[in-house]
Amino acid sequence: MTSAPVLALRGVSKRFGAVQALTDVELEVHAGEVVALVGDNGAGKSTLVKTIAGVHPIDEGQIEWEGRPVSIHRPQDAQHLGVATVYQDLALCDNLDVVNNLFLGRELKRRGTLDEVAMEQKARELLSTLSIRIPSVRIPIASLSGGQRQVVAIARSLIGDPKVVILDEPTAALGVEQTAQVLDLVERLRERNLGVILISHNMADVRAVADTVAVLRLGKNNGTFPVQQTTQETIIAAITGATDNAVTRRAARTTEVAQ
Amino acid sequence: MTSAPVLALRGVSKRFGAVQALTDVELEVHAGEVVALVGDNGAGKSTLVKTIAGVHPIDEGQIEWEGRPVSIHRPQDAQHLGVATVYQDLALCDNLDVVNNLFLGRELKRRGTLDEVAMEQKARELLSTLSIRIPSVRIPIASLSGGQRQVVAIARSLIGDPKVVILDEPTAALGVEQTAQVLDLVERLRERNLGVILISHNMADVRAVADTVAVLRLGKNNGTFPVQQTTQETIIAAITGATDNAVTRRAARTTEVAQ
Amino acid sequence: ACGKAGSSSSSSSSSSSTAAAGGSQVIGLLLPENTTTRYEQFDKPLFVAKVKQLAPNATVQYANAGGSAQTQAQQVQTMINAGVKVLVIDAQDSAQIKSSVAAAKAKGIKVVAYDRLAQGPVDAYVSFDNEKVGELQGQGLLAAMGSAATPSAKVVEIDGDSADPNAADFKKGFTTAVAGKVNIAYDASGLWKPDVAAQKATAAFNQLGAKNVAGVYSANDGMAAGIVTSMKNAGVKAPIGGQDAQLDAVQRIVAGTQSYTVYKAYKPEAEAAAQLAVDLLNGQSITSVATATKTSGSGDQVPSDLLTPVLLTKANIKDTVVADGLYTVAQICTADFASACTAAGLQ
Amino acid sequence: MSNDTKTPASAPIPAVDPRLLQREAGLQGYVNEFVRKVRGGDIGSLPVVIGLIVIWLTFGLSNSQYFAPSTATYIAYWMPGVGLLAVGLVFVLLLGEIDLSVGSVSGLSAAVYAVLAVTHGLNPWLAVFTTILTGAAIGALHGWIFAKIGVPAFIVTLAGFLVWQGVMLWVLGSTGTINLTDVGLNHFLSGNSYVLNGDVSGGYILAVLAVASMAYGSFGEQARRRKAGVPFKPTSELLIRVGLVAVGAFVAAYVLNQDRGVPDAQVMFLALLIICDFVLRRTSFGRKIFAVGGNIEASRRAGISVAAIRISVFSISGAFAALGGLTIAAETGAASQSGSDPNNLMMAIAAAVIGGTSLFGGRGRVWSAFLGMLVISSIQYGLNMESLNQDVEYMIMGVVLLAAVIVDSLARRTQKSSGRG
Amino acid sequence: MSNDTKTPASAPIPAVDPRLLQREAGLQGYVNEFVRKVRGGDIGSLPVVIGLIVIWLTFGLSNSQYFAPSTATYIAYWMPGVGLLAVGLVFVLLLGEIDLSVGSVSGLSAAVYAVLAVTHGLNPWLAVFTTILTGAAIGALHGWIFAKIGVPAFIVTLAGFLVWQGVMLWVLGSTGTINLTDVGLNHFLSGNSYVLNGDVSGGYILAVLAVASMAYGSFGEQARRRKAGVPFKPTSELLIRVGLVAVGAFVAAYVLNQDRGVPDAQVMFLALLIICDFVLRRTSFGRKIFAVGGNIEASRRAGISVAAIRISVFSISGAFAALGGLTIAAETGAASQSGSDPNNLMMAIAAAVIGGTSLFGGRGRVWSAFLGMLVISSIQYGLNMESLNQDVEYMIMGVVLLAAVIVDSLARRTQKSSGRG
Ligand SMILES: Nc1ncnc2c1ncn2[C@@H]1O[C@H](COP(=O)(O)OP(=O)(O)OP(=O)(O)O)[C@@H](O)[C@H]1O
Ligand SMILES: Nc1ncnc2c1ncn2[C@@H]1O[C@H](COP(=O)(O)OP(=O)(O)OP(=O)(O)O)[C@@H](O)[C@H]1O
Ligand SMILES: O[C@@H]1[C@@H](O)[C@H](O)OC[C@H]1O
Ligand SMILES: [Mg+2]
Ligand SMILES: [Mg+2]
Repeated sequence: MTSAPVLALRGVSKRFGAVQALTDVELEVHAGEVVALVGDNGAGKSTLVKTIAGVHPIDEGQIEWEGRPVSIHRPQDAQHLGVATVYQDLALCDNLDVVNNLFLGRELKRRGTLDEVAMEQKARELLSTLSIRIPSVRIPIASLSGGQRQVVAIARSLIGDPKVVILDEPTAALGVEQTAQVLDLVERLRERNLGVILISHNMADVRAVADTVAVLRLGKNNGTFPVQQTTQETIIAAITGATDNAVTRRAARTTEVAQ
Repeated sequence: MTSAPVLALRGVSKRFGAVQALTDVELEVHAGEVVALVGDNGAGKSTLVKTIAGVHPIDEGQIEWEGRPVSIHRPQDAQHLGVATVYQDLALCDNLDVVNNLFLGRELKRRGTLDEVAMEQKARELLSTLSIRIPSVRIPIASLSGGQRQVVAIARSLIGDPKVVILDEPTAALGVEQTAQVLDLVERLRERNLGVILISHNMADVRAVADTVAVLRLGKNNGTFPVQQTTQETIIAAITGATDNAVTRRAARTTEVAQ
Repeated sequence: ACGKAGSSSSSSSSSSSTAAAGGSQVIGLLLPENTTTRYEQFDKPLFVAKVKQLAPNATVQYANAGGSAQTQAQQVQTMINAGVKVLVIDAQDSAQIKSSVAAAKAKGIKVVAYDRLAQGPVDAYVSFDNEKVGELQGQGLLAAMGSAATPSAKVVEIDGDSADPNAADFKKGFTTAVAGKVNIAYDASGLWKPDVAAQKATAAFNQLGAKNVAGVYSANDGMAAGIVTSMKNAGVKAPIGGQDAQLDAVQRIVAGTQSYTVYKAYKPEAEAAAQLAVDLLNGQSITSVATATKTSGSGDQVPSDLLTPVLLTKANIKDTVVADGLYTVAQICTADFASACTAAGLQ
Repeated sequence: MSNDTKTPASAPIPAVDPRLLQREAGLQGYVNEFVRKVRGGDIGSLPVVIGLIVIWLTFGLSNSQYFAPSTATYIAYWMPGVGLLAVGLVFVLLLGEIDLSVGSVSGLSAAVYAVLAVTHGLNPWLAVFTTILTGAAIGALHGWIFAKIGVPAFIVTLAGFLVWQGVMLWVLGSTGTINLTDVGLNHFLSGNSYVLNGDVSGGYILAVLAVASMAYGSFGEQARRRKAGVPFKPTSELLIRVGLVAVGAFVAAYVLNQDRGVPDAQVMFLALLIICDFVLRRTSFGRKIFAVGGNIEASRRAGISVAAIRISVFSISGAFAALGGLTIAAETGAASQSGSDPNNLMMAIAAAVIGGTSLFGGRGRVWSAFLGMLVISSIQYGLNMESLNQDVEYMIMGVVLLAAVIVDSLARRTQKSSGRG
Repeated sequence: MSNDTKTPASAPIPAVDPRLLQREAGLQGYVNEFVRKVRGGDIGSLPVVIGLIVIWLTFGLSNSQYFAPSTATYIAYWMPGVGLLAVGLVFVLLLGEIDLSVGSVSGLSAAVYAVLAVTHGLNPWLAVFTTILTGAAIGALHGWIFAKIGVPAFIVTLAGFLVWQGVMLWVLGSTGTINLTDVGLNHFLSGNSYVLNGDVSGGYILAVLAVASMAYGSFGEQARRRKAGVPFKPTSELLIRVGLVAVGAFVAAYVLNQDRGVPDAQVMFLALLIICDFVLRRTSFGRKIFAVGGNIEASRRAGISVAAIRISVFSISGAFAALGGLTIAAETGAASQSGSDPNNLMMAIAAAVIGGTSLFGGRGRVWSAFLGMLVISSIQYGLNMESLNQDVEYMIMGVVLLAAVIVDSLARRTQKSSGRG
């Protein structure tokens, strides 16, 4: 990984009113690399993702794309660079149906008008690779289950031809089977030489697919670890900021009971 | 567990337009029992929860409370019986601050007017037992992170004096430490002899705290298992409807690679 | 205990009036609405010009209530604050204005009622007789119908907005004039709005049958514009008239699509009001102008100058609106109406 | 008891979700599905149509005149004016916004047209073009202040309501009411212009065109969907739909032919409705309007320029207000100072909402402008026929308006599912 | 490079979130925090206040008369009428709904009062009571049709707009305008009733009362919060706030005393504002209104009876419309057929919105009715003073109204963060 990272954040800070959500954050993602971004609730992970995706402009610092500084002010800017994002808060239009949400902003056309047939066909294919069962691709998003919505959001990010895919807790609402499919998907993305940023609270998933783990704590970097050489305990300690935490205490207690 | 279940569903069905979301579902929860409700995405878990909580009235079947049939038409009905619910879609008022959301509908009063001071004090205590860090309990819910919102929703259900607590994917958005705290909390609820319905896609969590696992598949019961005597594979097979599924395939593949 | 508010300075009205007018004298003119052309096109400029001529150092403060009695009450108070000496009020609502008139009188301000007789202690009144306007309209219609005016002849009547007290006067005058001579087969309010009037007229024509309509009454010219179009569309060939002598109405009269209008010569009305206002301002007697007396709705006896409205038809266009300088022949005879004008002997 | 351990079923995933209720074959299937839809509150414009029929029957029974063909002519003639304002408003309502300026803009446009074409003798078509452009520009200005400066649309257009009314008075200023000359678009929109000069063939040709193009569209789509292997509507259903439209179209043509034919203004109105419906449902611009109306933030994140959509929608609303103003002026034969009647604004909003467009954005169709105006014109005509006092008229109008929507609301109440947050 | 492994920090959890920016001590701290808030767009009613000052300066510089104390009397006297409609509307807007009927209900109420008290000679206070009850009942009826039948509030109240106008015309019927007798509440609200009969002490007593109760409230709360160990505002900040209010109150009292004192109508208006503010912010009923306005489904799930809240809010709006109608009638001296002026509705909505209440529910304060009316009355008076033609007046009114909100929108734009979905 000596080549320039496809995406790099340099000293990024972001403030909301009286809350300093991010302070001097650094992050690098290379092509073909899966970076897991982990951290406590409210650590600033989603905020970081949104700054990259152009949802919030950054206050200070710089974003570099393939080695060159770029400015990302609007979601379009990020999309044109080749960033596809799955947001934690999904961001779907409740009034539109599944097909329309999938292709929103990137509709397929035929003689200048929407090609509903082609979109519907493509949507069915896409959803079946993620083994989700949705009663009909023509029902409004509002009537889908949490996991079904999540899968639609993930499928959305695969339309188009991104270079970096950002997944903010993509498997949070997913069933076991769908989770497995998404992890497979992440691996396929890596094979296609894309950069992937994966946010997750599930250490097992992180260890299964990530190359690197970046820890955020209270809006600041708190270490970057190669997955292979790092124990789960080290990562959890970096997340919680202490080696003695609810997780270790719980673990200790339950093993005690079991013994 | 020979006493009457505190809550029982008998042949409950629910339809949305052309979608038959639940068909003849049976479920029992006893005092001091943690029932895990599991199933694929879109299996109907949240719909089931909402029927119990009075969000959707049921189309057919019966709900029994402490052995007697009851009718639940509105959320108030369920609350008066003693059901507290954490919804998957959280259901918080974005414009209100954390304290106000916590006490919504159950405000503390002092001489007839709202006792903001007491509520704020209580809110801080409650949130700290769930080890969540929120910049201020006086900022609107809209500006909280996904996990922070989740914790507020969980804390809400603990205000009042419920007999049955229903948690719909409570740890989906939570960090490792907060997840551990919520699992601890579930155990404390069981110790206080409450009935708990826990929905989760995380088999490890389910096995850690549940007594019984009820599986829902395509809106129908697909088996009820005592956790102690059942393997994870059996449960996953019941969820996915097949012993050969993406999870087992993935497991096989990754072990292969590791070897 | 601590003294009356306002007593620290001198009396508020006098202090502000000196501040406002710097010793000069202000007359307030309040007109009621803006959907009828006359007010800002004629009444206001004619009044202002006459005041300038009679009292060069007096100024006129103007306000239009936009059809709201509440706004007009606010405007009266504004003028009282500004220290006017005389108010000339065309009341949006001649009853409701009573308390404003009383408030002005309490400050020693003289009040002239213009066009509509305001209630309360009014000093003088200039107007056309509104019932008389209705009567003229009735006579105009009967004349235009000629032999068709029989007790069974069906007439469609579109009145003004009942929220305007004048509307009742017009209706009353008209009804008196035509009673027993024709059959009012349809009677509804057009709210002073051309589109509403046009729709109601269409409904009436459908209802009665286009061929059976022998005459149409429109309370004013604005509504007549819409009704004339409805008549054309429905194929109703019958006389129609309004009031106000609006330019478009005069043109229609030239073209023959409207039969008459009632010309209320604004110039004498506005100038009489200016004369009264200036006389009151200078503390002079007004008996030479306000020769008559009229009893207002509040029972006050008001010295009045009542002008006579004129029925305007194709025959007397030249002698009325053109002669009075209201419109030039060129204004009336635009390209669309050129040939009709020639036929009517206007050009 | 809760411990009975079933063996998990392990069926292969079926192609169609087994929980999706399919319509059974044959007529019985339709009836069942229909009953299910009505029960579930999923009934489209059915309640409004029922409301409309009730209105017709009520007025017709109280006054047999109401069933005369001239009633149809009246409605067809007076609908387009305010109806066009309503069409523009549907676009704005789809965004979840409101445009209070349409009444004033329509009044101003009539004034601008009159001054250009009559006073200054400009070529009438050029005057029409300039007027509509003015309307669009005014709308774009509203949209810009809303989208770029961030002033709520309600306030921007409330200011517009006042300002353009002032400008209208100023434009009409010296002349007051201006009689329009019967040329150009004005002739086309005013009372003596009927399709094919009122020849009976006119109405039937239009009806045939409508039915044929609808049939072509639906069967064409069915064929393409069948070929692509995605679900399609069965032929029987398409036949029923086309049949219903055919009955409506031919009955309307027949009734209008009994009187004077199809007013050209109505033809223009229908043509614009078809175009707008196409834009909203079949173009990506239309799709974006729905998206922004549904979830602004999601649309923004999907790369849609929310500001551009807002500006264009308000500009469309301005253009329709201008065209509506021209139509109202043509209908009444003159441009006057009362052209910006706020009542027109109210009726236009009411029409859109009665026809089924949501005030909260993201849900609606331009056809609701048509349906709503049909309801309103039907009530208005019924009341106008009775020569009632103003007080009674206001009361009846309000109550009937409410009644027309109550049917709809009652039917939909069952559907008002708790929705997801 | 991305592999540098830092040892994780393991500090204990601090009591206060380290990311929460605290205000530094001293004056500099205030200045810094203020600048930060302005930058972040978190500026409360500051922009509207600035807009107001700009309006005052503009009119004052163009006409020195505008700075006369009588201007203050005018504004204080004419504000309460429409202001009371705006107060009722704030409640409705907080729900995210609209009430188009307030103008008509106010007109009807004036008519009902006039007929009862003047025509039938009922005891004037009993007549007032009956009238307000009528307003509340009408509002409750609107609320019921909206909440229980599910007709959109917009349509229900649009129907109300028409129906109650009709009823008003019918009530006034043959008599038309009815001049009111100067007794009871009518005397209190009309032009010759000033606090303590216009004695200068009146204004100052009110100012002292306001400042003292505010100081008592804020310091009391500070003490209780301090005792409970939850964060509280520092004494310096409270002093600044109380000081600002004191300056405002005493300046207002001084200016009004230069003319005729504080109009009683204004005192009633202020008293009602204080009560409503208390209800909205300090009672669980008020909290529920905000909750329903923020998220209906979440409120329902929290066990709030959404229908009950809706019905009571519309009933409050009806009661305020009735009281507003009585006030307007008292201000103008009569109940007339033009009492239901739709302009009043427009101005009341504009006042609420200009003052900072959102049209989309869940955000606002009753004080916005006050602030907004202050802006509108200030503009209106300024325009009334100039001898303008209607056209110019409409234009200026619209532009100034827009300008007053633009300041606010520009300031808030920075804040309009992308929000979470
Ligand atoms: N729009 C906003 N306004 C104010 N504060 C905000 C806003 N967005 C985020 N924050 C604050 O910034 C902090 C970081 O939030 P963020 O959503 O990035 O956390 P996260 O790491 O994604 O947490 P989680 O794991 O719970 O999703 C939180 O304390 C939150 O309160
Ligand atoms: N309001 C609704 N209208 C129509 N269909 C609905 C509605 N609510 C749920 N459904 C359908 O019912 C089925 C069950 O949804 P539900 O939310 O109960 O699933 P779930 O088991 O909670 O899934 P997940 O694990 O993804 O949360 C889904 O197929 C969904 O599309
Ligand atoms: O001149 C008329 C005026 O007297 C009346 O009050 O309003 C309508 C006008 O046409
Ligand atoms: Mg997050
Ligand atoms: Mg669920």
